[in-house]
Amino acid sequence: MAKIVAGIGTSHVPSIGAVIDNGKQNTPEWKPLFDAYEPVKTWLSDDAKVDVVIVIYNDHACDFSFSKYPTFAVGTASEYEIADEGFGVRPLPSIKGDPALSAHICRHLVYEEEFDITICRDIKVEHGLLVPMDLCFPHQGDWSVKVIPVQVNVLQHPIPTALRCYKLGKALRRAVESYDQDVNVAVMGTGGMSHQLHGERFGHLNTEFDSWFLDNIETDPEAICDITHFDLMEQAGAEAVELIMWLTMRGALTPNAQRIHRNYYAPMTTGMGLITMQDPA
Amino acid sequence: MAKIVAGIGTSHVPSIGAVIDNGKQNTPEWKPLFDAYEPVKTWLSDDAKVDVVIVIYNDHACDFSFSKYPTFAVGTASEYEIADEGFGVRPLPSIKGDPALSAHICRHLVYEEEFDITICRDIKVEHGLLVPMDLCFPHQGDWSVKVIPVQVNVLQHPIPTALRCYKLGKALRRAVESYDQDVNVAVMGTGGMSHQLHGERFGHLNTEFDSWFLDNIETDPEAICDITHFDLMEQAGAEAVELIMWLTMRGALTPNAQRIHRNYYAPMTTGMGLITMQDPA
Amino acid sequence: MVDQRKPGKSIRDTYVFELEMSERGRRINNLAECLNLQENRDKFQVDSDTLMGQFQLTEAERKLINENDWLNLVKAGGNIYNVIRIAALFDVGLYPLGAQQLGISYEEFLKTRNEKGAT
Amino acid sequence: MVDQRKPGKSIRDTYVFELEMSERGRRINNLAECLNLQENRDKFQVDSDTLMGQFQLTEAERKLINENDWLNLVKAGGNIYNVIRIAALFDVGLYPLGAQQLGISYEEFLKTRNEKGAT
Ligand SMILES: [Fe+3]
Ligand SMILES: [Fe+3]
Repeated sequence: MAKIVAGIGTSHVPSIGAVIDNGKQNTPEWKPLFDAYEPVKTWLSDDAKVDVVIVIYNDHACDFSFSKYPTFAVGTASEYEIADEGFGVRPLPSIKGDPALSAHICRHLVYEEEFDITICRDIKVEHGLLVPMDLCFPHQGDWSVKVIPVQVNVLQHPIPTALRCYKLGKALRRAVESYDQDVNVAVMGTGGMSHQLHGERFGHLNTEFDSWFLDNIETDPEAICDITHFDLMEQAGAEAVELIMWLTMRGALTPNAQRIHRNYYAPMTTGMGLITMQDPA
Repeated sequence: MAKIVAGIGTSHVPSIGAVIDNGKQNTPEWKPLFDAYEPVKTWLSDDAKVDVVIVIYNDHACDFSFSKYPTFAVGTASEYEIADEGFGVRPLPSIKGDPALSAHICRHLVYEEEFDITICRDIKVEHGLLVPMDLCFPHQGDWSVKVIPVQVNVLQHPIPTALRCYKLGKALRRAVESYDQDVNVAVMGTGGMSHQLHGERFGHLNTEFDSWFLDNIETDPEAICDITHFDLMEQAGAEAVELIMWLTMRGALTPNAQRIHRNYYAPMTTGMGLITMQDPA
Repeated sequence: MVDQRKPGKSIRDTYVFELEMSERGRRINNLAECLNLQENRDKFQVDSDTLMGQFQLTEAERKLINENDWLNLVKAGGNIYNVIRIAALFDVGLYPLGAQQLGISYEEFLKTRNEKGAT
Repeated sequence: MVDQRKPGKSIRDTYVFELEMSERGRRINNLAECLNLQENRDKFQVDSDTLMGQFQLTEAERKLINENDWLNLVKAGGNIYNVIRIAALFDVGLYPLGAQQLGISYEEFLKTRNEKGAT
C-alpha cells in the first residue's frame, strides 16, 4: 500500500532557478541556502526513499489564466512540460507524472472528500513547482521521482482558507493510504515565507513572523489555521499568503510528526524557509 | 435582502434552440413542449418577479476544455458572449451578468462553505444555459433578467456526487440570503432527463425513471442524493447523469417547497422534463 | 458518502468518459475543440489532414474520422459532444450518427421514436 | 469558520488582488499572459502598440506601460506577476521594479537588504 514518507515545507523563490542555471550556488550570498538542502536531498532519496512527490504550489499567472481560475487544481498527466514564464524556458528535463495515482487521488477527492478540484490533463509547470524540485530532488538527464502537481489559488481573492488547505492535506493522506500500490509519497508545501512584491510596501520582511510560522507548522498547525488572510498578509506581506500551502503538507502528516531539518535565510526580499518532517516510525 | 423566489428544473435539449431559431414552436411535434412553458414565463415575471437567475448547467465541451476541467465553475462577468458550439453562433442577445452578486457568491462559497469553485471572469455560454433561458425568460432585444452561470462537470468522471450538488444548492441559498441588496433570485437546474447519445445504447429512454425523478425532486430529494452515478446512468442513460444538477436547484429551496408547474415530453431521444417550485409564503 | 464506483461492473454498450478515456482521446478532443471556430471548420473542409496533423492525430484516428466511424471514435476516447461536432463537418446530424452507432438505418431508427417529426 | 474579510479595513500600501481588481485589470493581464510566448515578446519589441491594441488596452493603460509606471499599473489591476512580466520587456528586473514602487533608487533599496549580493 502507498504511504506518506515525508513532508517538506519550502519557499520557491524564482531567483533560485537563475542561480542554479548560472552555477552560482557556491557564492557567499547563496551558499547558506543551498547547503541547507544537501542533507535533505540525501534523506529524501536514502532514508525516506521517495517515489512520488505531491507538490502543493501555485502558478504565477503563467499556465493558469484569470479567465477561469481554479481554487484547487490537480494534474493527471504522464509528463508536464517546463513553462515559459515570460523569460524563456529553463534547461530542465520535463517533469514526470504518475497518471494512475493522479486518477486515484482525483476520484478520492471528488467522490469521498467533497473537494471540488479542477482536473488538469495538461499543466505546464513553472518556478512554483520547479524551484522546490530543483532544491530537493536531483535530475541528471531525468528526474529521480514522479510528481503530482496540486495547484492552489493564492493570487486572486477569494482564495481558500488556511483551514481548507489543512483539510486538503488530511484528504490527500487518506487518498494515498487507500491506493493499492507500494509507493512512497512525499508531500511538499511550497511558497512564502514573508514577502511583498507590490505597492509601496515592496520588500516587507518579517523574520519574527517567519520564525513563529516555522515553530507552529511543526508543533501547532491548527494555530496557523486560525489566521485570516488579512492577518497573514498584514504581518508577513501580501504575497506571503502563499504560506497557506504549507498547511496542506502538514495536514498530510500526523499531528505528532517529527521535524527532521529546518533552515531560514532572508537575504533580499523573501524569507526563504525550509522544514522537513516525518511521522513517527 | 436578496431572496430565492423560484426553483426551476428543466431539460436543455439543443434541438430546442434550432426549433426556436426556425420558428417551428407551433408544429404538432413541438407545440406540447413550448405550450408548457407559457404559464411558467408569466409566473416568473409577474408572480415571482425574478431579477437574477442562477443557472446550474453544463458546458458540452465548448467553452470549457478537458485540458483543465473544473468540478464547479462560477461566472463573475457583466456580460457572457453566446458561444459557437461548432455550428455557428445563434442569433441571441448576449447574456447579462451581475458581477456584484457573483463576487458575493464566490466569496461566500470559498470562505464560508468550503466549495472549491473555479472562478470565471470569462464564459461563453452555450445550449446548456441558453435553451433554458430561451424557454423561461423573454428576450426582446435584451434579456429580462441577469444571470449567474454555475457550470458543473457532468462530462468527465469523476463528477461531483448527487449529494454534493444538493449541498451546493443549500450553500447557494445561504449565499443569496446573506446578500444585502433587494434582489429576487431564481435557481434553475438544467439537463437530462433520460437520454444516452453514445455507444450501441444510443436513444435509451426511461420514462418510468423520469417520472420517479420528477416525483422525488419535489417530495423527497434526499432519495435522489443516494443514487450513485452508476445507477443513474444504468437506469436513465449515460448522459442523463446531468440530472444531478437539478438537485442544486432543489437544495436552494426549503424541504417543504411546493410544486407549481410540471411537464414531461419525450418525442425523440431525450426525456424533456419541467418542474417549477416555490417556498411557502 | 455513497460509493460511486462499482469496480468490475459496467453498463452495457456504454463507454463512460473516465479520466483514462479523456487521456486516450486527447488528440481527437483537442481537434474537436478547435472546431468551435468557423475558421478552423473552414480549414478542415479545405485540408483536413493538415488540421488533424496540427493536433497529432494518429493514422488510426484519422481513419476513423475519414470513414465516419463514430462508434469507434467514441471508443477511442472522443467525448460524444466532440464526436457530434466532428460528424457535423460531414453533414451528419445527431440522429443519423445515433442510428449508425446502433447499426441500423436512419429510417429504422426513426420508427423507434415517439414523435419522429421532432428532429 | 474564521471570517476572512475585514470590511472597511485595509493593509497600508497594499492592493489586494480581489475579483474587482482582476476585472479592472483584465486587459493588462491578458496582454501579460500572451508574453509567455517568445513570439509575442518579439511582437511587443517590434510594435508594442499593435499588440496592446489586440488586447484592447486603453490609452491610459498603454501610457502606464510606455512610461514604466509599475506602481500605477498594479493599481490599475495588473497582477504583480504580470507586471513583472511586462517590466522584463523593458529590461527592468524585480528589484529595480520594487525600488521604483518604493520611490527610491535601486542603490538605496539595496542598502536596506541583508545580503545585497543575492540578487
Ligand atoms: Fe510564489
Ligand atoms: Fe446536456
